[in-house]
Amino acid sequence: MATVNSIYGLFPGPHAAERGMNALRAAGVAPDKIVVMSPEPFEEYGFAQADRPKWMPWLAPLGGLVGGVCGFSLAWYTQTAYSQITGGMPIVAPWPTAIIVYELTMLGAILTTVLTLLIGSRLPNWKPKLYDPEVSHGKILIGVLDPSAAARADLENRLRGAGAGEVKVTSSSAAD
Amino acid sequence: MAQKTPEQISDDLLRPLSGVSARYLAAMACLLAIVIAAAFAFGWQVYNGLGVSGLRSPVYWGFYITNFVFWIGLSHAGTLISAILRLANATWRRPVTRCAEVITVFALLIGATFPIVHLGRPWLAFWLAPYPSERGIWPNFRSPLLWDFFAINTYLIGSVTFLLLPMIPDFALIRDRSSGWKQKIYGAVALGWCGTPRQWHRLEKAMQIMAVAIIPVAVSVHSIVSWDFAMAIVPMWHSTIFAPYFVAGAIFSGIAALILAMALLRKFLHLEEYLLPIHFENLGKLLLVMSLLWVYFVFAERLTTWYGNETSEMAVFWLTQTGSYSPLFWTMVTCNFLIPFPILAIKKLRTITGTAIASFTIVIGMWLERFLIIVPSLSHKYLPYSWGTYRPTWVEITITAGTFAAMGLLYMLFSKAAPIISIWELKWGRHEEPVHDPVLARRDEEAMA
Amino acid sequence: MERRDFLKISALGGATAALEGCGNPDHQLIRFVPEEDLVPGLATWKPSICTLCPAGCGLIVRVMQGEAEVVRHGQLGLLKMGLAKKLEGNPAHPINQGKLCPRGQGGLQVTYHPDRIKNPLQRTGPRGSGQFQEITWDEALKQLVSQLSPLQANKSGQLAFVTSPLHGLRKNIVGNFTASFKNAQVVEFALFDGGVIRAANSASFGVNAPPTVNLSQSNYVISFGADFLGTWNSPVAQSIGYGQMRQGRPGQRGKFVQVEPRISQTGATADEWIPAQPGTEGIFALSLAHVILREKLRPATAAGHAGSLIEGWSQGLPDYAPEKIETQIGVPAATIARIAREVAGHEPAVALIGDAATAQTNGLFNALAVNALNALLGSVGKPGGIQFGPAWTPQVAKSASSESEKSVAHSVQKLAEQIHSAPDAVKVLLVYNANPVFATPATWQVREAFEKVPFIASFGSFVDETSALADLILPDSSPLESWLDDAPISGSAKTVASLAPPAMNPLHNTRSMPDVLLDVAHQLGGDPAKALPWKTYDEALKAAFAALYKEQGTRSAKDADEFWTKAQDQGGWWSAEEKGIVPSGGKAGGAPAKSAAPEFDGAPGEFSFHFLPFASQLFYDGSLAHLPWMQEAPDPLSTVMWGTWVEINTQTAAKLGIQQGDLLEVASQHGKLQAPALVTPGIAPDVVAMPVGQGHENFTRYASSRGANPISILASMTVGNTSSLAWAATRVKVSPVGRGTMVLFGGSMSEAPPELRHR
Amino acid sequence: MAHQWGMVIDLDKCTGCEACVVACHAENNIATVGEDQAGRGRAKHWIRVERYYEGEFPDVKTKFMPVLCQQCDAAPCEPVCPTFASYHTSEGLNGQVYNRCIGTRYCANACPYNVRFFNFYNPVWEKPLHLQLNPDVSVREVGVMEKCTFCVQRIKAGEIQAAAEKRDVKDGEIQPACVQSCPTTAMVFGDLSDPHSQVSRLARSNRATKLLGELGTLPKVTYLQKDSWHGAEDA
Repeated sequence: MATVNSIYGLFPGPHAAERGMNALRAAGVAPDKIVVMSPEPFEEYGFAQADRPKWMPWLAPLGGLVGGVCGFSLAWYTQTAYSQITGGMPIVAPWPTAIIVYELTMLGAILTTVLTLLIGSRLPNWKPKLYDPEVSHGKILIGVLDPSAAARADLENRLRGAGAGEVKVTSSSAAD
Repeated sequence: MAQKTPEQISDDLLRPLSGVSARYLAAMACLLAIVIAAAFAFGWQVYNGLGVSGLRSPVYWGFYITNFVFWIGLSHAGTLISAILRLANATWRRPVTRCAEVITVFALLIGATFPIVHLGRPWLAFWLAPYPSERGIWPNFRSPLLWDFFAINTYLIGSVTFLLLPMIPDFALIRDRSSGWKQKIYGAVALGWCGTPRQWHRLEKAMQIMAVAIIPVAVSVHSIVSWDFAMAIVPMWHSTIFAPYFVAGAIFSGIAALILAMALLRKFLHLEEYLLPIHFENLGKLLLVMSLLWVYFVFAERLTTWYGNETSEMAVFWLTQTGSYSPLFWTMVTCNFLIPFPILAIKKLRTITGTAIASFTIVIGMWLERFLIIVPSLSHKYLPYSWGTYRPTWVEITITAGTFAAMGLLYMLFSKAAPIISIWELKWGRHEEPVHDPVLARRDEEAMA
Repeated sequence: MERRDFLKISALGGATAALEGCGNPDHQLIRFVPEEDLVPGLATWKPSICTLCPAGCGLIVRVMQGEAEVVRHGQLGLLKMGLAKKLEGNPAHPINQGKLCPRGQGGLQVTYHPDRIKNPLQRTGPRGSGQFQEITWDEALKQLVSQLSPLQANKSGQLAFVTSPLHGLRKNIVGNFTASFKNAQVVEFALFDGGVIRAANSASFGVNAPPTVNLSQSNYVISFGADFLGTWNSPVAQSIGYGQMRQGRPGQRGKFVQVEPRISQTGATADEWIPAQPGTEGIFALSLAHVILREKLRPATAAGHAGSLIEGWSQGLPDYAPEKIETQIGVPAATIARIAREVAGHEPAVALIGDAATAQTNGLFNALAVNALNALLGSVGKPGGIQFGPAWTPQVAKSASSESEKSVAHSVQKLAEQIHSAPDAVKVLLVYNANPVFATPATWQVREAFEKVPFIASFGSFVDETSALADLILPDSSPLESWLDDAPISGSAKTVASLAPPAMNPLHNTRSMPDVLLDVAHQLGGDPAKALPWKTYDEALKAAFAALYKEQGTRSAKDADEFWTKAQDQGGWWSAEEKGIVPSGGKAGGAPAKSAAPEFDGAPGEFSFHFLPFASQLFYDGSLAHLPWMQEAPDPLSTVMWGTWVEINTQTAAKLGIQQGDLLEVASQHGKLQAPALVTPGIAPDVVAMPVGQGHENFTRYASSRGANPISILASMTVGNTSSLAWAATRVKVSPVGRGTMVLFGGSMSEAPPELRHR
Repeated sequence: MAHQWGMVIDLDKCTGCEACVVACHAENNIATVGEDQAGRGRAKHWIRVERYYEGEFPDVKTKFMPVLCQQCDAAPCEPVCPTFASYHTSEGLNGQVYNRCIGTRYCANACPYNVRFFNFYNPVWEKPLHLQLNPDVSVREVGVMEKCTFCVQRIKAGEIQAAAEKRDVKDGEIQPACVQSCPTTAMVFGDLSDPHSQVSRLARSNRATKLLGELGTLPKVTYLQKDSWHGAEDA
């Protein structure tokens, strides 16, 4: 499955994982090379703190704004495109238009959120470079992407030392 | 209860997905039969014309619109409740949210069919959609029905995503724990979820934003449903109280439906260790509040009408208080307040069975409420000469029964397709603080050795 | 349901079934060459005459080209032809001045009725079974001739011609035809025949005709039971005047008082409703006269001859002092006195009487009393009062027609008695436009009598109770398909001779009755042929109008031909000026009428209710019950559709525990019927009322076995010494027998029902 | 300026004779529905004569009131229609375009006068009754609303005639079927935009009221209330 060189350990629990992370950091592995995968979020632990999306909440209103504008132009256009008097109301009736605008605003916000989520978290991505089904059996994966050949043994020891149940090594050649 | 390991949790919650019992199939068969009957009834109606219904002048809306309002109302179970609980960060919500969101999506789907079912020419329903057509006619944005069109679609899209997003990690879980075609399917819908912090963070953030966005949508949806009536100068329809009244009623019936669903799931999927009395207890309290709110609204509505003594409104008022519709009215009050209130108010009675019973009566009561809002007003509209009374026919009754069967059917199917309780959220909920944590520590020691 | 249907359903495309989908057999039919040239989509208006009631309103018919399925020389096909689309009043016509009543509007459906008889029919099954087979006109006429020719020889009247009251030239034709057989009899029959009023008027004023009432000038109208805005006399003409009386004259609005035990459609519009006891109308009228005389508002002599007919008139009618008779009438003396002062104080005032008031055993006395009151009020022969228009009597073959006049003495009742007494009293019975089997009490045994008649030929357009007994049916063309003429005897102070050519060609293989008679007479030869020298009816009409031209129309046209064509164009001829007949003294002599108390059939104890049948606004006497428009139009007061009902007073109903819609059994000494209850405040507590018209056992798909027929249970009593049925003189008992079904269009009886009140 | 068609109904003249009802059926191809359907409240009478009894015997007052589409200027039926099947014409009529109607029946609910009728089934004219159908008026299929049109076909015909003769429509020249038939001329039809037309003059009467006028629907039908007898005074 894996298509990159990597070495990673599968830890039975968050504490071990924490130690593993610390071990890797101590080994001076660059943070962007460290991979973490967990069966559930571990907000409370340091190892799961990587890249939080501060900007996400700001995109939703933006999308909302776009939606709202679309809503208004749709309402405005349709009402003027087929201008029929009903019940003595104005052709572009403000209150009903407001309702349409409102709904489309919310729709815009919702869709934007979904998009940002998918794009931001690189989904869909049916062939991940590195993954191990063990994660779904409660293990926490902590590893390093293409480590230098020299460092491998050292990293392996450190991971085991930190309490990794098992340590696996993948190489681009070992593509399945 | 003994602390379950994450593995046990996964096993328990994924068990329903594998294999079907004879009892399950039997139930499916019954429900399916009813749904088919309903489909036939609708076909019969389309073939012959709306005359096969009990509708008449001046009662041009009856069971169908009642069902529409009822199901849309029910759909507020989920999204709204789970969204509120999410924002309130009530940890006990975790096993509850998904049941609720599922109700929302299905109830909404069912409810949204009725504006089409009740049409005189349903095959032209698409004329509601705004698009440049060969007819050169755009829909009329002043019509509340068009507001419905937009609101319901927004709400549907919103609540479907609201349900699906948190399911992705669980799909990944199933993917990794299965093989063959099952693995392929769940692999596809899991979108290649790996569970990296990046993904977790974004998922949580997204869910927070959705929660914030979905609440006003839900409120607007049922407000607009209420405005279908309040926009018309019909006695006891043309009222400003309608929007909040309907929204409150919607949440009321929504929670009831949720409790009912949970009680059933707990029994049939053996989730006794996940859906705990505390959940019913808490939801019961919520239900109690809503019940009181409902009575408050009804009283406010009735009082102002009675005091105002506007002749055309009084006709409808007395029709429901003492007239031909009074039996239904007082049944409604009994179902929505007289029975639930003591059950929910007295702690001893606020048990799983208790809340389930209360919820059951409330679901009935709320259906009656929708009916009593729609029909009496139409049947006694202004000029007494044109008054008339409405009786449903087998067609309407069958179709109504069909919707309830459809709800059960969809729910049963869902329970086979995905864990009805969000596994990852549940596990996450069970995390203790990392500091001074003997259990985890010991587990780690063992791992070290 | 069948599998085929199910497939149709599952293929929802079938749901968009249009009115006439494809696969319509029309498209396989051959097309005939049009007989007339019409511009498609262009409407032409042709004059015609309404024949549905005696009023004789003028019509204009909107004719447009359409495509009809017709049979031409035995071949079914499509024909582009002029079709009548709409009936409206003829604006030029003096009677209805462009207006029309609902029945007149509905007359259109007579022509297009799906159950019309399309060919001559010969009876195959037993009598009344309604089993007939279609035959050709030649065969049909041959049969009739073969039945009639033996009668020419012998001298005893063995031909009877039962017909609705006829006006204009049809009267002559039928009269002459019948008269050409020795002692044959024409029996004019109609349930609401107005015979009593004619008798009274001829006694009081020397005019044997119903009055012409021009209300437009009236300031005070008091009506004793006359439904003059709905069905009585000439309703459209009277309605036009009524509108004027009410709001036509700025600052001047006449008052209208209705005296009747049950609020009729007319009574519903009255300013004051006075529920007097049934049969006391005459006494009431004389009581008014008493007050007027007592208070010297008018001199007794003002009443002239009409007054002298009333016993005690010259003495000021002492026996009729309100105080003496208030209990008998059931109206407070004070009210009577007030009405008397009002009516005397507002000239011109008019008193009308009709319907139930003249259908009591003392109906003639009531009518005479009201005549006297009118005379006292000085409103006879005056606009705003009662007038007598000079009716047109066609001047062709006068002798024979007077001969027929003479023979129009008998009533259906007498005819039935004759037949029962002497089986071969009538060998051949001809029926035209009358349904006595339906519209006579069972006690008259008309059906049984007719069943004894060896040969019956009917000119009916539909199989009804009477023509079902016929051996031969010679279907009459519908009025719109026939040459029409009419001589209305009331409704206008002008002389009116209505005339109309056919508005459209016959849809079916039918012939107009007069044409058939002329043909038969011709084939018979001898007296009939002499009496009816014309080939076709329009020929006869032309002759009649030529005579009329000589007599009257010289100013309106340069010669008879122009007169004839102009008359056709405008729908007839009418005199330019109104010259009403000046009432002569009337027949002198004769003992003055004593106060006659009404007699009722059935002991008050057991039969505790007066039974009041009334003419239906939509079905008239039942002859229009077969028109879907009439069936579905809500009755003005009860709002009942497609059915019948029994009106009963609210408090009475409460006492008897009767709810709206309960099925009631109404039983007289002579029969019983069942109908749902309509609980209303607008009827006296001791009266139950029921509309005439429903309860046909055999009258097309729309009217058959629907509701009940009140006439059937009536006692066989006649009014005074006239031959008219006293149809309001029966008492009945009423008992609830479960729930009935009654289709009401109106949701609520009251505009302010209790629901609407603050409680 | 465009005509504004309106009607005045004098309740003091109306005798409830139903002539208008039948005339309307004949003119506008309104199908009869039969006893069963009528019993289910599906009878279609574009104009109906409402009848009310007040009081108890013997002091009973009865009232007739013809009710047809009031052709409101602020019509509640119009804005609620999602497909513009119900809209306002330039001549102030509440147009009903049968082809656009999808049968939500919302307009009928919104109408306070209950003068909109729904085709629960396809209409049926048993042959040859169909030969009477007025070619100027379309028949309505199952599933669509229908209502009084003020006999728009007659209005158009009158306007075309007048245009052909290069003149304005004369007052009283155009008459809906109901107005035409009314024996007591309780109903008057005409152009409200012309202050001198008979209908305008009558609409200014002191007996003039609007049906449910308090709802602000601005009906174009004016009712002249029943008058009372003044004779007693001037006697």
